[in-house]
Amino acid sequence: MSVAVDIITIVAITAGAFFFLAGTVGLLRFPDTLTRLHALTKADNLGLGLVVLGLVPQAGSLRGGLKLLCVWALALLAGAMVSQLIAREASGQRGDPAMRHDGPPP
Amino acid sequence: MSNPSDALGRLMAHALARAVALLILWLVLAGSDLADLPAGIVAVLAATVTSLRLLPVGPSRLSPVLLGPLALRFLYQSVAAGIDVAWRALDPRLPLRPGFVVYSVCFPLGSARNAFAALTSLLPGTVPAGDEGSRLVYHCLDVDQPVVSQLAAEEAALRHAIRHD
Amino acid sequence: MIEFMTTVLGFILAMLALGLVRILRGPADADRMMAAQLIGTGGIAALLLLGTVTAVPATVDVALTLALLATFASIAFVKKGRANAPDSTGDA
Amino acid sequence: MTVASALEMALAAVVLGVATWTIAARETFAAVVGFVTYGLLLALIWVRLDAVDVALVEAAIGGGLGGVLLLGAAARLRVTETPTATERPSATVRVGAALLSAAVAAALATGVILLPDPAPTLAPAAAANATATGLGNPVTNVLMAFRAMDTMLEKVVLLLALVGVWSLAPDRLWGGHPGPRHRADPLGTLAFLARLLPPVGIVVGIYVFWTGKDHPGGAFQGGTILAAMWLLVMMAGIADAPQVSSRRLRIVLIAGPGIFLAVGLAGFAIGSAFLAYPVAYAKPLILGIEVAMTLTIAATLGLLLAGAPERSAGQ
Repeated sequence: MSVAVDIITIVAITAGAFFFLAGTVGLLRFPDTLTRLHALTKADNLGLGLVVLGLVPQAGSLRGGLKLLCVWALALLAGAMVSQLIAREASGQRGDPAMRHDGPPP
Repeated sequence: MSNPSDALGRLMAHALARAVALLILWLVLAGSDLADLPAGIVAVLAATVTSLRLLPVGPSRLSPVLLGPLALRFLYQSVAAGIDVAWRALDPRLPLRPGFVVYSVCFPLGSARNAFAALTSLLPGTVPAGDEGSRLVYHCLDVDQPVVSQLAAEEAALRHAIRHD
Repeated sequence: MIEFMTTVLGFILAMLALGLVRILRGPADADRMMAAQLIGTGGIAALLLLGTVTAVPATVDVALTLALLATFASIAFVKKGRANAPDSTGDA
Repeated sequence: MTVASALEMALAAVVLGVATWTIAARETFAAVVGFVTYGLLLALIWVRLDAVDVALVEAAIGGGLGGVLLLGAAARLRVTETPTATERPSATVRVGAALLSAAVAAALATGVILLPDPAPTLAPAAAANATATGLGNPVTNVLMAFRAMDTMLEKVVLLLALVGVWSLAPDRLWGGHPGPRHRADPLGTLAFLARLLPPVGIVVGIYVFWTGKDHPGGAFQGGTILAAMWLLVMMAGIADAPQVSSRRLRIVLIAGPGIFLAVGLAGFAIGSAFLAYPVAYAKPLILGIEVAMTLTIAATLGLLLAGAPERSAGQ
């Protein structure tokens, strides 16, 4: 039982570390501010989620595990809001019309 | 809805639902020791009153029954988003076609639309980057993706979970 | 398990350090602002791992505080951008 | 070399790197971002040093309110920054500054080297009397019982700082609303966050205060979180900062140090000296003081960040 739990922890935390790696590589390689924002928020949020998932079985109690999930939920909310605020600031609400692709009316 | 006692009943129901959610948060943080409960009650009361003042009870709300599937859906999407950005970052050819996509959203300005924007910021390759009247401007990592149809599907899912009293 | 978590913790810190180099170089202010976001998310992961490794459960409270307040620097940044504009009623 | 010590060195290297970058950055805004990052990383170091109470303060102030304050200052300085960047101080000034910095660094280094080994400490005495107050967190014991005078005076200092900020207001605006009236789209992203987050923040803030009696946490950390939530609502334009002449506000501002002082004076009558708690009532008295201090700290920090009065009533 405890071995199976440890394997879950190791797999999840390793996967989390991989997404932190991907986020940083994206940050270094992506060409402009807005694309870098994608790399940062999407990859790192998933990385944090997987690290939390790996730590939950090690928390020792149901409450400890739920507390970890609370931290992740708050971080996810913060990420969703901050990425929008920074994106709106960086794009200056303009956007190049030539690059726009209008959707059909609903 | 015109009946004042109905309105009061709805207010009480909303207040109770928020208080229960905040109480659960307190119990997760502080534990269920009886000695801690007085502080917890003060905290939950203060937070509930603040919540009702900041976000007054509106005519619509998220259905608690459908909240679970909705949360699972967006959890799945945020995993897909992480994988999507990871392979784009690690691929030597750097497959990006960044650009803006304008999406006409049906939700009126307000909480529902903000929730939609927040949830779609977790989708693979999109982040809301501005408003144009009734339309949201999305910045996309790859404009060749079927972004608009994907957003429409998410909008339908969120609409499905909103109940009008 | 402790050794494993310590190694991952070091790896995540290395990733944060690398990411910081990119962000602190800019060029745009928004690029720099992402440093707070990077340290927010990565720092929370590092704190949670560190708390487990050193067996200090109260570390979760530090991570919780960080998650709650991680938005503030970015909010101040966005507000600042608007405060200089003649019409500050924009969406911010 | 073990994995753990390699990790500590890596952490120290990253923090030193960010610190150097912050000092070297020529642009105020870039330096502020560096400093915020530095503060967040420092929280990790405090946890590693087993000082979780300090880590909580660092996370709340360094990651939260400090960043808001410094970014605001950087935004104001930006107008004057371009002209100052082109100015070049004279050689005398530069050499003088270098000598002064080197002298301060040398004095600090000498002080550290001259410290007796082992350092003089009251930690064993504090630990031996840890059960006297009925509180489980040794840091709270030291702050509220063994060094209560310092803690009380710290709150008075905060209050004095606020009076200092207020005194920057022009005479005709004295008593008005602090700072600019923030405006934001009431249906926008920031307003949405400012409607969702504060209830959660209030529960977390009160929890951090309450848990401080037995675990890391306390009035300052909890009060900072509450102040941040108040500030968020103000920055989103949902609520205005109150007039500084408001009586209710002023009562909250003096509640913490006032009750602290009252309990301290009562020590002459019911205890053995100023600020000596009767042992039987130590815990409820300390908790009562801490409740008042949490509110005072939240109000003081929120108003410190809101700034000097800039608008008269109704503006």
